Amino acid sequence: MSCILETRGLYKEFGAVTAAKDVNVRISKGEVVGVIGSNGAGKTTFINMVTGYLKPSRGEILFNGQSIIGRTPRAITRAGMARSFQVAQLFPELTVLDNLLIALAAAESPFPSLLRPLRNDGRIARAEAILSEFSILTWRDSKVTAVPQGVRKLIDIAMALIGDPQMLLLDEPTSGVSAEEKTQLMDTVMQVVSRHQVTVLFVEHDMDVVRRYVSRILAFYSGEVLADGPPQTVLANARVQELVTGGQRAHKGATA
Amino acid sequence: MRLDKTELILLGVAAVLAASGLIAPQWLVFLLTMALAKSMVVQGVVMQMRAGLVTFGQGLYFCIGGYAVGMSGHFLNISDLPTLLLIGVVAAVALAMLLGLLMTRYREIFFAMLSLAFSMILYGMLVKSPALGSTDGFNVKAWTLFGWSPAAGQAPLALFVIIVAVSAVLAVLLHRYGRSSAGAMCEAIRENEVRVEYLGQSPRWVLYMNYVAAAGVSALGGGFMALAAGHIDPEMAYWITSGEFVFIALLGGTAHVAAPIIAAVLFAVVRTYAIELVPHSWQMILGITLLAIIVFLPKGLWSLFSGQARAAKAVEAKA
Amino acid sequence: MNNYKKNVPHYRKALPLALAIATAGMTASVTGAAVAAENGKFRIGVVTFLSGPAAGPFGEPSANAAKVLVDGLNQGKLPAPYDKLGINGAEIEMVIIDEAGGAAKQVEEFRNLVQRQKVDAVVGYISSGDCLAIAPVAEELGAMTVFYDCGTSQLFSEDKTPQYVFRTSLDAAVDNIGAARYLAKTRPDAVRVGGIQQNYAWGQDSWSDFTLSMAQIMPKSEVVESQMPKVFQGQYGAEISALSVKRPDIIHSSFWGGDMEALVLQANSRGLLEDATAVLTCGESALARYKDQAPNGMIIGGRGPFGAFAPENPLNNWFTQAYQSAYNAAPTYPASKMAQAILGLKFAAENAKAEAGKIPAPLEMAKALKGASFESVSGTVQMARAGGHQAMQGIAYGEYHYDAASKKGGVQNVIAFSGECVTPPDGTSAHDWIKAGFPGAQCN
Amino acid sequence: MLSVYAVLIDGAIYASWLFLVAAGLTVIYGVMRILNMAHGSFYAIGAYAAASLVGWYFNNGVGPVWVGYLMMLGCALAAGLIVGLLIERGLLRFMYGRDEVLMVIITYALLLILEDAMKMIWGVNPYFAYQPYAEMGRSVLAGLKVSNYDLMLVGVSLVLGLSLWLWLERTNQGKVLRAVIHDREVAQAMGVNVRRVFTLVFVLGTVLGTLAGALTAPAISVAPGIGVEIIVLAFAVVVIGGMGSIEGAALGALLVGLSRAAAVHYAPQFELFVIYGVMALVLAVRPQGLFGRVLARKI
Repeated sequence: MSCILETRGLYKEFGAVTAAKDVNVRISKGEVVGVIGSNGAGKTTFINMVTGYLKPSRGEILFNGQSIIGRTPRAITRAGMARSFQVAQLFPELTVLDNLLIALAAAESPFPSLLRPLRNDGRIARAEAILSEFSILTWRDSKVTAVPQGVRKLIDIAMALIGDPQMLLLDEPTSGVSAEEKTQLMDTVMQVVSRHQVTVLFVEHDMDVVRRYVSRILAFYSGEVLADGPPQTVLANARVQELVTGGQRAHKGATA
Repeated sequence: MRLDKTELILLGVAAVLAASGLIAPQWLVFLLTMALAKSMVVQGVVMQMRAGLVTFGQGLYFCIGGYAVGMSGHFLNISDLPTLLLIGVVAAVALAMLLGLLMTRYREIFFAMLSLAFSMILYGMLVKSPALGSTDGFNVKAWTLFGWSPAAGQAPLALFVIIVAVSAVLAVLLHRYGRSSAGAMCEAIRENEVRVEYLGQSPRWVLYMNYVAAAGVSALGGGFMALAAGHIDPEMAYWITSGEFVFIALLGGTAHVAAPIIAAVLFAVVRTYAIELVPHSWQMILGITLLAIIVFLPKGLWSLFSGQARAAKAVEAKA
Repeated sequence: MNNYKKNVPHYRKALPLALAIATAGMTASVTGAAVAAENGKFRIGVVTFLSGPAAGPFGEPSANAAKVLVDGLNQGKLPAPYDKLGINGAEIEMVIIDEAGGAAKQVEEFRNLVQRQKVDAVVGYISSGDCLAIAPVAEELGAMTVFYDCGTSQLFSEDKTPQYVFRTSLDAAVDNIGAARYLAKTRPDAVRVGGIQQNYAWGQDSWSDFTLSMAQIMPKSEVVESQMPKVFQGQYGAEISALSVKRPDIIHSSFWGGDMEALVLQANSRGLLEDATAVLTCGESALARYKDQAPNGMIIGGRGPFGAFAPENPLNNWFTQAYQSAYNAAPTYPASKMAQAILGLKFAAENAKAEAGKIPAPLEMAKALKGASFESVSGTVQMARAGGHQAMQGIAYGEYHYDAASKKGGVQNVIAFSGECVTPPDGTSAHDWIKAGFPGAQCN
Repeated sequence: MLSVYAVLIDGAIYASWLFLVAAGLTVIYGVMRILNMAHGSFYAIGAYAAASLVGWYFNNGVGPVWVGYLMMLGCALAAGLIVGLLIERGLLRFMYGRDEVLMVIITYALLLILEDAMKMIWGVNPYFAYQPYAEMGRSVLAGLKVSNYDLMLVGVSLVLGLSLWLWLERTNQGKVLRAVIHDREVAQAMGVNVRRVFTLVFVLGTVLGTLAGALTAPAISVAPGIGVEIIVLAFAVVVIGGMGSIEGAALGALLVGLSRAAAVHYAPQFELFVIYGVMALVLAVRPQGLFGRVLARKI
């Protein structure tokens, strides 16, 4: 399978702190990759660099074989890489439907129409379809502020997905959601995502969730990729167990 | 072009209003003309408010529109009303295309302050121009319409009918703009700019377009103001004038395209009676009104009407 | 289409409701308005600054003077020829309006005065911009209008064939021609001239009139410094330094109000006014307030024969006394000018050949005032310029003198110049007249 | 050469006055994120209070002059405390958490109300309390006659600026304040009584405003509208320096003061634009102002 995303020798320094250190990753089309790591391990930094929010200090990022270093998040999104956020990034004073319609209109054209209405039958049909896929159509006309946290996470993902991206980056899709809801939420998300045949990379803390859905795991520690491979291999890795999944937060002896 | 219900109501009200101009007292006709001219500037403020930006310098474009009309009459001997207004709008749009490049980099208080600075620079330049009458300004020449000039004493009424018609068309256009993708995108930027960027849309481009369009609309108001009052002065660009537009914008709220118009009319009525009844403390009345609106009607006067409509709906549902 | 019709936003219903309420409000305001009018009284709209920086020095004395005069007239207390009750026997009613807010707003309020309040005449306006904007509207509406203070030379060059618009105050050019003439008489050896003006039309015009006049009247003088600070700035430290550095003999200023007082205080305490003589064209308006903070010998004017420069006559004696007893202060020049405008209006109404007790039509009043001469607190006023619509009067300058014993300031060495000496003839702009060397001027 | 010295002296005097006027504005904005349009009214209230009381004292009494100076300070303090507490306790505390721009408009409404309220209390006639200014006499600096009162203002401004800075940087209270400035929520979580801090800071800002007015009053004629005139000036200084920064306000004041003095001496026709020119220039290069911090949004 062809490679969709590749990073070569990616570094990111914030003053004295190194948030990314020689990150080399290749992701193929259609893969579902889980990213794990403790807080501050560099997971979100990685996503932020790949989506153009942060500029790497050094290194190269290729999307579909083209360098996207220095491109804006907007350009990268238009190239086909969408993302969701750790804290759902929505338009709180608007309705759920409008949130999706805006996402759709944005995906359709970089120059929004001045006089043609946002709401047209075609767009509404697509928005409703995706809301049904996520089983949240009942919230269609509610303001986002009136919607529970779990649903917001789904809207966030639906907005990323409605523009038909080739690759979807999900930053902790289950954070802020209660433990009982997590599995159900991830089930929904992964079902929809697989139906849309999009390459997925997601960040997750819960190992059970990760194990359930991914074909491959990237384990981050202190800005470095500690291990990369199928779940059983990575999770069996002694250093991953010590530094990531074991819950030990010991920093001594860390490979700095 | 199909019109929806709101648009039909707007056009209908405009027709009634224009007709009632024939029987209304002349002072009221004039007051409404001025209020409608102002409401156009307020529309420009509201357009930006919907995108989350509060401008304390919309007087800049108001003034450009007014001076373009006045100067074209004096120096180019143009008296045709549409041409005059068009010159004003074009001048404002040209300036906005330039300033917009800078302005769209700023948000919140910085946007407010920078917009204020630019309008004050224009104010300073006009004050320094004796050829344009400095602070005294100058009188605007009488207008004609496609070669027809109104009979003596009929100009205010004729202008009223014209401004009502233009306001109605503008309201329909702005109504559509508010519901268009671009209009929705403005609200989205106000709500969450980062997300808009991550949807592949350029917030700066949307804001730029919105800024330029708002400038054009405001300049139209300035042009009408110049024709109606027959006089222009640099006060139009002074920050207190811009503050008044923000005041009216808040008074109406951003919920509906008719809100700025109703607010502008109400403001004019309240002010003219406040000046007459309490000539020494009308500012205080305005201040208290403004505070009361912020405290009790944070979404503007419009929330009063829509709130009632909602209550009425609830009663209907129960029955 | 069907999909979102269910979700019609609630404001759809709000629009007709909102419009209905707005319309109802408008109707109410229309019907409520005309009540006061048509009650047989002579209604005068008085417009002057009630708020902002011009309210204290100009607006308040003007409004006070209007009240004193209207009360006096209604009670028939004025000396002849103004001893008839009210105006032409009709009681006077005054509607007072704040001039603040700019010309566009004033045009609106003027229309309200004439068309809603149905006033029979409007007296007012300090700001030149307001006068310029009001004049065409007054002509359009056919409303008798008397400007009492604004000084722009543009007024009657814009309103070329005035019918209803009169000005009983003097063109600002007169102030500065008079100032130059006074200097020529009292400071013939002065050479170095500096100026400080507020940076707006008034200051700019004053300075150009003054420097042009000086070039004619005192050709040896040279302008060494011109400062134009922002109006209402209040702090003039840097400007005073810049003037000091140039060591002028004369410092001309058209400052007024708080700015003028602050300038005098700051310049005096920094020694500038010891080395140079200040000429303040509006200086009289703060006569009672300088105390020992202004040097003796400072030249001040009152924009005509007003205030402290007003002559002794029965009218002025009555006015000064009535004003003094009502407000515990002597009337300053804005007060005298307001009185003059109202007297001019009374003269016009009573010579319009209307029946006693009746209110004459505006055109009748205008015809009566056009080119007339009437008695005023400042002596005889001739409406001798701009086709009989612009007053011509002399102007006086004098030197400030503070009497430490009585703690009162006064004027000394007053020199008055006749109207013919300082007023450009009809058809000639002030600038052209000055540049041509004042052809036809008759000076005493 | 004389005019170079004059520019420096005039610039320093004007800058110190600007700093006095802007200090309260920047303190309030820094901590409370309120761009206070009514600051000009506080200035005017201080000026009116001082001018009316000091004028009364000198016109009626034969008391010693130094009492007049004390009265000026007393007036500023009393007026600031009363007005500040009234507005903060009576109005603003119900508004915290609202949008920053909405707060601007609330204070704009306050400005309209206060302008007329002042007119009701003090009338429209100017107050002229020149004695404290005139009594101090003048000195000759580099050939230029300078008012001692103005020189004193430079001193007051320096002392005030330094003590504000020391208070913020070197005391425990200052630490608490900086914590609030840095992150309001975290400070609250750490047990800081943010509401009390707000009351304290608002009253401090108000007192700084009235103090500026009281100190200016003897040199000017106190009349309606003086407050409105200085708002834009103070805004410009604060925006140039970086909103909420004391050292920024000082530098902004110095920049504007010197540019303005230079313009007055060398190019009087540009004096009107200096302030906005400097502001537009600084903002174009450093949008957050000279000492402003850029806040990145966390995603």
